Formats: sequence, structure tokens, C-alpha cells
Amino acid sequence: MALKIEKTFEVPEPLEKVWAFLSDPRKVATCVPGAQITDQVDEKTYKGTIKVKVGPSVTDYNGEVQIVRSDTENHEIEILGKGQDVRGRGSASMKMTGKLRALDSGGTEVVSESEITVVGILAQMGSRVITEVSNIMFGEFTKNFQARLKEASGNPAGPAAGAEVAPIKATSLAWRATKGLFRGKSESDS
Amino acid sequence: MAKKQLVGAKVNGREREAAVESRLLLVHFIRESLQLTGTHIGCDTSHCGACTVVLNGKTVKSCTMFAVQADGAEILTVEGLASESGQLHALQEGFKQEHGLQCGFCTPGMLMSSYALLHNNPNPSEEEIRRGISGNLCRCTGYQNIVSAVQYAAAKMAKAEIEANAAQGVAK
Amino acid sequence: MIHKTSPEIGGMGHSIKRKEDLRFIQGKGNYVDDVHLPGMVYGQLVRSPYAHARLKSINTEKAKAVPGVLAVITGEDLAKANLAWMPTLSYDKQMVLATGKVLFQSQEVAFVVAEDRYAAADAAELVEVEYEELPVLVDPHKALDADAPLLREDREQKNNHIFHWEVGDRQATEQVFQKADVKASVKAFFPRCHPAPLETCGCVADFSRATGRLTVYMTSQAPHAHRTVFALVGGIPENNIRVISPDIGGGFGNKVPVYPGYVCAIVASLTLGVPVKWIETRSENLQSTGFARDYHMTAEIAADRDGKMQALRVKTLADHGAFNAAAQPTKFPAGLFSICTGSYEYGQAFCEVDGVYTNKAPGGIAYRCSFRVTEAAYLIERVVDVLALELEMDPAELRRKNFIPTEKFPYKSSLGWTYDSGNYEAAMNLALEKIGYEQLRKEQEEKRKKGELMGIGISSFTEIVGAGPAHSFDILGIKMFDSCEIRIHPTGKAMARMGTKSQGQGHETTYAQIVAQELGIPAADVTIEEGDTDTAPYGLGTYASRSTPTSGAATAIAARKIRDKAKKIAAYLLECNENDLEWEPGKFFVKGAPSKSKTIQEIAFAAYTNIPPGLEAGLEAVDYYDPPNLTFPFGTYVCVVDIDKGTGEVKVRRFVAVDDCGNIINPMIVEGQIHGGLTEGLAIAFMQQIDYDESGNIQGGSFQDYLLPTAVETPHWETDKTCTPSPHHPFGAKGVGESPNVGSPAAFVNAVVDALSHLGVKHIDMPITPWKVWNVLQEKGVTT
Amino acid sequence: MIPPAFEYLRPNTIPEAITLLRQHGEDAKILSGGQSLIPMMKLRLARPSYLIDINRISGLSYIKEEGGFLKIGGLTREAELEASPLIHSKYPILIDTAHVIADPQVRNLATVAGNLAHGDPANDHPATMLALGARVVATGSGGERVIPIEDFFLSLFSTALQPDEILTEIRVPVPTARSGGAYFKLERKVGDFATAAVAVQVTLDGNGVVQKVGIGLTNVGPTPIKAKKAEDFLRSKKLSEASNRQAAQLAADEAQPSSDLRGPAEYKKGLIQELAKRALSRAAERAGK
Repeated sequence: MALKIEKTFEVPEPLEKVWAFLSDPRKVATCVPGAQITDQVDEKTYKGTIKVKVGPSVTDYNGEVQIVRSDTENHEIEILGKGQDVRGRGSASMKMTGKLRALDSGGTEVVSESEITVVGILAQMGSRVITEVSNIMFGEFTKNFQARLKEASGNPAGPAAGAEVAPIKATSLAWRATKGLFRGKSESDS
Repeated sequence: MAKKQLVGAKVNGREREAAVESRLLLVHFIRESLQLTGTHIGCDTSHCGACTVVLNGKTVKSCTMFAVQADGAEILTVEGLASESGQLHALQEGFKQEHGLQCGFCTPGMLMSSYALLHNNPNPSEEEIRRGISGNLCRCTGYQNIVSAVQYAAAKMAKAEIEANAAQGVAK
Repeated sequence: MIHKTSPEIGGMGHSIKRKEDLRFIQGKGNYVDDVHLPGMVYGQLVRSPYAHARLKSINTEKAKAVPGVLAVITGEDLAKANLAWMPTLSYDKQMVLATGKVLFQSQEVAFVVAEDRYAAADAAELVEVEYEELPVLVDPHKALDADAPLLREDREQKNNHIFHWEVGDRQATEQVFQKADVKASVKAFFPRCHPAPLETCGCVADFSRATGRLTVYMTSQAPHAHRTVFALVGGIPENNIRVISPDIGGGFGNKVPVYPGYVCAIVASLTLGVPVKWIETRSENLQSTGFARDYHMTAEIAADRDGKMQALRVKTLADHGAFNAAAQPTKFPAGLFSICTGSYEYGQAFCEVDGVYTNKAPGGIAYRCSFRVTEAAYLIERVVDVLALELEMDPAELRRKNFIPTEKFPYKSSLGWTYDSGNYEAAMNLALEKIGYEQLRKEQEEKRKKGELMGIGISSFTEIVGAGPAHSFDILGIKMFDSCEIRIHPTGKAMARMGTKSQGQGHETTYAQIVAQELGIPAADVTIEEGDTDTAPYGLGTYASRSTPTSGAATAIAARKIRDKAKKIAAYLLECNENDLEWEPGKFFVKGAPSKSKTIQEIAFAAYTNIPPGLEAGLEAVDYYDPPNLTFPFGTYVCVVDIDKGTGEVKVRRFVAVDDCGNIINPMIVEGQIHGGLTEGLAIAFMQQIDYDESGNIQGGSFQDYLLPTAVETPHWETDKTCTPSPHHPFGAKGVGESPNVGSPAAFVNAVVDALSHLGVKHIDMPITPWKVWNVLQEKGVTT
Repeated sequence: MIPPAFEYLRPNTIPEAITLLRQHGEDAKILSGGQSLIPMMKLRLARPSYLIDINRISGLSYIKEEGGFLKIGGLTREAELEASPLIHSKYPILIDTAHVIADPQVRNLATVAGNLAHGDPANDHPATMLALGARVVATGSGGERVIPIEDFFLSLFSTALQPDEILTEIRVPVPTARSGGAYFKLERKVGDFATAAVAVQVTLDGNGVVQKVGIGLTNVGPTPIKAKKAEDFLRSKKLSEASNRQAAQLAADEAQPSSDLRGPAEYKKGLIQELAKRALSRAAERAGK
């Protein structure tokens, strides 16, 4: 299934700094809950993993992040992330377009449009949850994005890559995905 | 091979035991370890009720329970409904008389749900019967004759009880 | 009418209790998953999560390392034995295990065999398959676009078009339309749905290296045909294959095709020399086996102002999924869809169908349906209601005006079928009377004044069943006869075997009643056996309501052959001329001297002990019956619904079903069939759909979202009947199993549309969910 | 369908269970009714290494009134709720709710506590407990703590329970005179999750003026939703068709549904509005009795 998330948010950092951050998949990846860059393929392509997890339910994806288009002049970027479930039960991908605009306040407005496609068992079993989980993940991403940028301004030389953000807490695509199947009843969820 | 543990249960009045993996589903314990194949699997997702058995007096879907959880339990399956001498239970008779089955696949689960229903409510209304068997899917009958079958059994059991009471009265 | 036998004999027309029930109510049925053979191992399929992807590699090493795993078979392995593909019944082929690429989500990719099912499941998860995703084609309307991805690279034809088929006179029909006073049209989608019998498909394949024989226990509605398919595809001598259909937990057409799982289990057993069991999960069943419908249809009717229909035009786009695996034996790519003229007379009719491939599971003609008659009946009954709206005429009146008159039967339809018999008006009149139609219309009028929504829906359907005459039907060239072999034992008891296979229809009872009717042997004394190809005569199986029209007919004819011989024996025993004997069920007696008689049991004993000179011993007969025509059951269903304006919920208040299936063998069983079929029709109309999202993900791939009604949603059905025997069937029967599923969807939808018609609503596509109704109400400004 | 292997642990006391939870952390999962967890394991979407079966812990299954509260034990099954004379006579809203959860077999095992602890906005008891102003008792290594239900649901499948805590009791304030409640649910078929549902509990004064009101919404957002604006609107108002209508509109505004197979988002909002009206009038009717 495919769904679109459009979100506009502001960061109190100058445009050029935000642009530099956004143009580096290693840095962006640190904002995605549960994601990690493991390898660089070429200038624009990176390998990584993402873990979507709650309690006992874990979905691990192996995949790639690629900068498909980068328009430095207009500060527009298109990033494509694609991952395959390590157990071979499907895939997820996200195409994100980000556009930056300098604000009078000195901060930056980020206009993002993401198209998320989920294939396989999760899409079969949990179409409705994917929207909510995606929203939550995107919300986390925004928060992390702002926080990382702030960190980066505190320590401008420090590379952001390599750090891992914990998977979103208590929110699992998988968990939610089978909601109909577990018919809402009973275990004391710890 | 995974480590196994011993599970014992009183099934249809007999003590049965088997060493099982902790993940063995109760339905596989019944069907495969005990070779009681009257209990069926129809959906895997806890929707169809073909695997319904009576466990400690209550109906459960045996595909949604592990055998280890049933350790020490009393279990009644369709094979245990008729009397030792082979006398059919009123429900079994009702299903035959009222044409309450066609392919027969849902029938054991239906019988077990109806059994528990009549145990708790010996004189159910049609609505109560329909609610009582709402955890069991049937693809053949459209339920109408199953409802009749349960009504048949309820009437027969009520009559048997009146007669038994009368006989007791006479004896006194 | 049929002579009614005594209750002791229990011939036709008696509601005798079913013989098969005793084992089922005691948990002693023997379904395929109950089959347990020494040394048996278990198979599990690995399936594709993608709807369209290139297979780059398969690594089975980790899977093979799981303790207990015996083998992992891939498409490449099968290709070496030339088994990677298999033929379908629709002159296409289908992958057994994928090679090159996958074409639908849940397609079979590998087969893991292990000592127990738990190990097989663990290993299946460890088969590593590398895919490269390809663009997915879900919308059949886009299948023929220039930029549509090409799905079937294996075909010479490099597009996604499967067939174009048309019947009728296009131009003559067009001319009528041009001149017509009134035209009505409807665009109706019959959604993809699934028969979902409660038992999924499965098999145990048991190849003995010692004897070279292969025994396959399988959920087969057509065991003999499957044996032949295995022989032709697998190259095993047919005498070395035995197919056994044990008890079957419902079929509804789902268990007609040969599925990859069966083939894989057979290959595994041939390879390993041990019995291999393969049983589908429910999700596998819903996601990969024979679906039904998926027809995008348009129907137009031309009529005069008085409501006399003049022409019918139908155009359809058929979504067949990744392979054309529609398991249908007609010579026509759209099966019997040209029965879409329904119960009415027209001057002209024209029907065309285009089939296309999409990235969806293959199949197409299952679910209690005689090869597309369900789509056809729904479409015509829907468009007739739209015409009634255009004409502002009562839909019952419009039907009455256009029914094929009773005296015109046998009636040749404008699309070429010869309807055997019918009395449509009688069935409709009875249904309307039973439901109190006039009163309901008045009630509706009152309710409308108060803003309340109720509707009455009529469907006067015509069926076409009993495949089928050799001129129009075959499976791999094998004609669609069916068979019966009867043996009368010396003590007068009987055993009969047929080429069909019951999946809940009660054959063990009804066939025994036919024998009882014809020979006077009590039905209780007749044992029926089906499903074992080693013992039963060849036949094409049970689907499309064909058992009674074919094997039922064969049973009567075989019994009559026995009666003919019995007559000779009786004459010998009574020392009279054969011509002086008369028959009444159970005995021959001398004309004018009823005390001089011999019972069938006495005759049977004599057939083994006191054989007339010149006659061979024994009393048995076999018959292979090729029906001269199909049979055309019909009926009228009337449905009353109330709509909750606040939630959009539709409540079926009443449903009257009047069926005419000719002479009836067992009224109790017929009524049971109708209850079941109506319940499936209800589900199709209001709940069920196997949908796909734009990435090819199946929506409705488990009972979480593929909704089967429970006892609570199912209304109380009211049934009745008229009786118009088939003139060509040996005992005037027609077959009934599918009528309720064929006739009812239109009744439900017509009722809902009728409830909303004063708002200008003409059509709502199935499944009519509460939100669809609510949306319509919002659009029309209806609030609570 | 076959679940992955796990180790089965069966503690006899709550402290034992908590110790096991601490010991195995994220790899462990509590098994009580199992009617949600086991299907997930069979789909291999949940793969706990340890299952801690708390079903043999005694003293966790009860329904009683005590100290101004209805107390429901952590292992009390839905079927026990349905069969309880106390619940029938004084808490019809709980009967409404239990009655529409899954089916009889599932209700024989499924627990009320599990229905809450799962944190699933599609479950039915959360809305009802929000309407009733319940509290839940969480028992962990630090002992017991009481959490007001409105603070319990944090996010999708996320509750205020700590990883080493078990939900051991639910407390519902005993309703005062002239109280009534109702739960209205629309489902695609029996046993399905709600397309949308509304729980309402009201307490009226002698003139029919609302003293207390709670409204909970099911399956129309990432968490169960307490319709606070609708509640605020109704407080101190005399219930009437007009006030119900307005409150229902406010409740619908508070819903944040997404579109899915059960229907588009607008429909679900419409449903909330309709069901809220019906639940309000039924609750008022019951309060009047």
C-alpha cells in the first residue's frame, strides 16, 4: 500500500546548515527511529538497516538510501529509502522530497512530502495501522531532526553518522498490523 | 530438537500424556499427539471455531492456546460427547434430525459450542443460540438448521430431565 | 410427477435423514488432514511477498540446515524434470514453483519438506529469496495500455490480453438500440471473492518405491480428472495412480483446479519415497487458490415505452489474474456467461468479453457457480431493475411482461442456449404472494413519507447447470459425462459408485434414494461410495450443480438396466412371459395376479443362485451419462431490507426464496442447500471482497478481513418451491446447489437500491458496506 | 500456522512473574488470555523468547465492590464479567462492552485487564473505562501504583505500564444514584473490531441535569480517545435531544480516524456522531431508571 505524508515544520537553524544536514544521508538516518547506516556504496548511496520494534515484535529491514535528486540552488532534495524484510516477507520504501525556505526569523522552514509504500505481510494484515505508525514515526523523525541539528550546532565538527536512534517505543507496525487477528483481547502487555 | 515437556490432561474422561514442545498448539496436541482428529483447523487466526473444545467446562479455540497451558486440565472433544455405550448426545441427534450439517467440517466445533451453551442456558432463545454459536463459522448450512438442531436438543434434554425428576419422585 | 415410494423404501421426495451424518457428528469423518500414514513427512510452501518481481536467486542452505528438514524444492529443480509449469484447464499454463519471476503476491516459490510441520515452518522462513521488484499491474482497465508492464513474458503474444469473445449479432443489436424508445444501462462490478470452504486444500502424496504406485489423498472435487492430469503432466502410467478424495470439508468450486501444492507434494514423495502431507493455511487458501468473479460488466437494455424489452447488449472486462487458470470445461472463454439474457425474451442480444492478465492470483470461476452464470444472472437482474426505474414501472410488472412464456419451452435464446423448461411467472407469483408484495409496497410508500428507508428487491433468475453435453464441454478433451455403477448383492442390498464427489451435498443419501426409487431397495440398504479412482467408474466430478443432472441421471439409467435384467429373472422365477409382468417399487408381479410376485431381493438372490439359462450371473450395471442438454433451474427471490440512516447499515428483514429445480430427490437436503447458498449470497452482497492495493497487496487475505457471516448476521430464510421438471432428464431433476448463490446477490442489491431509488440512486456496487450506503446518503443529503 | 519456538515459564506468584520479567526483559512476554498474542506468534510477527504464563497465579480473578470501587482482578475473563450478577445489575455498560468483544470462546479466555494493557485503540474496554473514570493498578518491582485511566494510554500500543509491571486490578468508582451508561459499537460482523464505537457514562441530578459525564471513543485514533469537549459541554446541562446532538458533534470533532477497510475517515467521524447520540440517550434512559 502507498500513503502520503505531507508535513511542514520549522527549525531554528539557518538554511545552509539545515541543507548540509539534509544532504547527508548518514545524518538524516540518525533521525529515523531504529535506522542505522552501515555502509557507503557511492557518493549518493548508502546501505543501512531499520528496525521497527515493540516488545516481542521486531521487523528488521535491510536496505539502501539514495539521494535521487539534489537541487542546491532551490534547496530541494529527493531521497529514496528502500528496505527488504530480512525474513523475506516484504519490503518498505519511502520517497521523501524536502524543500527548504529561509525564514525571516533566521530559522528554516522544511516542507516535506513523503510517499511510503509497504509490500508484503504487513500491508496485507494491517493497512489501517500503517498510516498511524507512519505518522508516529514521522513525528519522531521531525523531533529527532530538530534535536540533531541543535546538537550539531553545539558541536559543529562532530560527525553525526554512526549514532543510532532507538526504535520508536511501543509502536510496532507488526504489532498493530495483526490487530484483527488478535481480536483485541487479552494479554497483559508488559 | 527443541526441549520437550510433559503435558498431561484428562481428555474425554481418560488421562492422556505426551511430551511436547512448549510451542505445540493445543489443537495439534489433540489431533496429532492424541490422534483425536474430530477437532478441526479451519482458519489459523481464531475466527472459525472449528477447533473448539471444552476445557475445564468452558469452550476455547484450541488453535489459540498452547498444549502446555492445558497441563492438568479436563478436556472434552467431540469424540467424548456420546456415552460410553455409544448413545448419541441429544445435540448429536439434533444435528442429524434437523439437518444441521452438510460437509461436517464445522460440526465438531459447533457441537462443542452448543454443548457449552446449553450447559449454561438450557432453554435459549433463537437469538441466544445465534449469539452462542457466533464464534463458529459454517459455510454450508446458513445456520438455520443448526439453530433448529440446538432447539431440538434443548427440548429433548428438558424432557429427559423432567422424566428423570418424575422417576425420582416415583422412587421416593 | 414421480411415483412416491413408501417411507420404508425412501425413494425420491422423502426427506430422509442423511446417512453420512453419523460419522461427522461423532468426530469420525476422515478429511485429508486426518490421513496419517507411517513415515509421513510434511511440506510447506514458501511464497512471494511481491506481486511482480524478478527472481534473482534462491538460497536454501540455511533452510536445509534446520534439524528435520529433508528437502527444499525450487522452480529450477522442477524445471529439470520439466515440471516448473503445468497446464490449466483454460488452455493456458501456470507456474508450479516460480522461475524467472513471480506474478502475484503469495505465488509459490519453494517447497520445504521436513519430518514435522513445525520444522517445515521454521525452515520455510529461512529460505532466502532475492527479488527485484517490478512495476505492478492491478487495474485490469490499464492492462492493455501501451505503457502497462508486460506480465507474461513466456507468451508469444507480447501484451496482457488473453482473449476476446463475442456471441450474438452485434449489428442487429446496435440497430435495435438506435431506434429504441427507452434505454437503460448499468455498469456493475462483480468483485473478486473467494469460496473459502471451511476446510482448506491439501493432500497426502504417497509414492511407494516398492510397487511404483502413487496414491494421492486430496481435497478434490474431481478425482478422476485429477488422476488423468497427473498422468499426463507427470508421465506416470495412469494405472499406477490412485486418487482418493476422502471426506471434503466444503468445496464450492475451490477444489476443482490442480494447485502447485499438490504437484510439489507428489514430486517430493516421488523423490523421497515417503508419504508427504501438504495442508494449506487459511491465508494461503484465500490468497492463492481459485477465486471467483472479478468481472467488470456493462449491460444495456433497449425497450419500448410499454416496457417490452427489445435488445440486450453486454460488454465485460474479465480480470483473470496472472494465469488463465479458470477451471471451466466449456468451449467458451467466458464459460456460460452468455446466459446473461436471463429469464426474458428479446429480439436481439449481443455479448462480448475481454480477458486480461493482472498481478493477482489466478482462478476465476469458483464459488457455487456454473461457470459465470452468477455474474450473468446478477447483471441481467440488476439492469432489469434499472430499466424499471427508467420506465417508472413496478419491477415485478416489468418482469412479468418480459418473461419467456411457459408455452415457448424448450426455448432457444438469442445467444444460443436451449432452455429446457420454465414457468417463471408461477415462481414469481408465489414469491410475491408469500412475502406480501402489495402490502410491502404500501408500507414503503408510508415509510418514505416519514423519511424511513426500506426496499424490496426481486430477482427472477435463470440458471444453467449440469455440465454438460459433449458438444459444448470437455476437460482436456474428456467429455463431461458422468457415471454410476450399481451392484446388487445376493441378499438384495446394494452398493453404488459414482464419478462425482460430494463435499457436503449429501450424495450418500440422495443417490441411495434414486436407487431406492428405481429399484425399490430401501435407501437404507444402499451404500454409496465416491472419490476413490481405483473403485469408482470414471467421471468428471462435482461442481456447477452437475451431480444430479449427470451422475444422478446415470444412477437412474443404471438402475433401470438392472431392472430390465431383474425382469427377465422374475419372469423365469414366475414362469411367465416378461411382457406379462408389471413393476411397482420393489417387486414384479403378474398382471392381474398381484399375489404372483417376486421382490427385488428375491430376484437378487436368484441372480446368484438360480440363474435363468442364457443369462449371466450377477445383478449389476454401469452407465455413463452424457446429458443431451443442460438443465435450467430458476426461481424468484424477494428480499426486504431496512436501512439505518445514521450508520448506513442494511438489515435484511425478510427473504423469500422460491426455487424450481424440477423433481426433487430429498426436500430436506434441497432446502439445506438453499439456506447455505443464500448465506453465501448475503456475504457476497454485503461483506466479501478480495481486493488488492496499488502495490498488489491482498486486502482480505485472512478471515480478519475476508468476512464470513456468523449466525448473527444471517437472517432467517423462507423457502418454497414450484416444480417444472426437466423434460430431458431421466427423472426430471435439474440440480439446485448453486441457484441460491446465483439468484440472491441481485435480490439483495435490488432491495438496497429500491430503498434509495426515490433519491435517484440506480446502482451500488457490491459489497454494499455500511460506509458505501452512508456515503450515498450523505451525497443525497439524507440525515438523521 | 506454526509459532516460533520459545521457552515457557509458569510463575505461581506475582513477585515471581515480575522477577522473570526483569530477568528476561524485552525477550519475554506475559501470557494471560493469549487471544491477541498467540495469533500474532502464529503469524510470526511476535517472537518472544520467553512466555511468562500468569494464569496459574491465584487470587487474581475476582469481581467485587470494595471501598467505593468495583474491583476487577487482573485475570478476570470477559465471560466472567458477562456472567456476573453484580455487573448485570449495576454496570450495564460493561455488559454492553464485554458482549461485543470477539466471540464466546475468545471471551472465555480473554481478560479485561489484557484488553486495556494491550494499548490497542480498537479494543473495547478502553473507551468504556475512560467513560467510567476507572483506575488501573500496576504491580511491579516497586510495588503497586494506581494510574488514572486517562493517563494510561500513551500512544499506539503504548501504555503507562513499565516493562516490569503487570496490570493486576481495575477499579471503577461505584456509580451513585441516577447514573447510567451505554456502549454502542458498529462492527462489520460479530467478533470484528469496531469500525467505531462510543461509551458514555452519565450521572444526573433529580432534574435530569448532568452531574458527571464520561465519553470514550474506540478505534478512531492512535489511542482510545476521551471526548473531553463533549463532556465539558454536557456538564451541568439538562440532557435533551438538542444537547445530545451538539455533544455528539463535538465528540465527532475529537475523533481522529484514518481510512481503512472498515471505511473512510469521514464515515467514522459520522459514525461517532451517530453512535454518541444513541449512547447518550441510552445512558440517560438507564440513569433515569
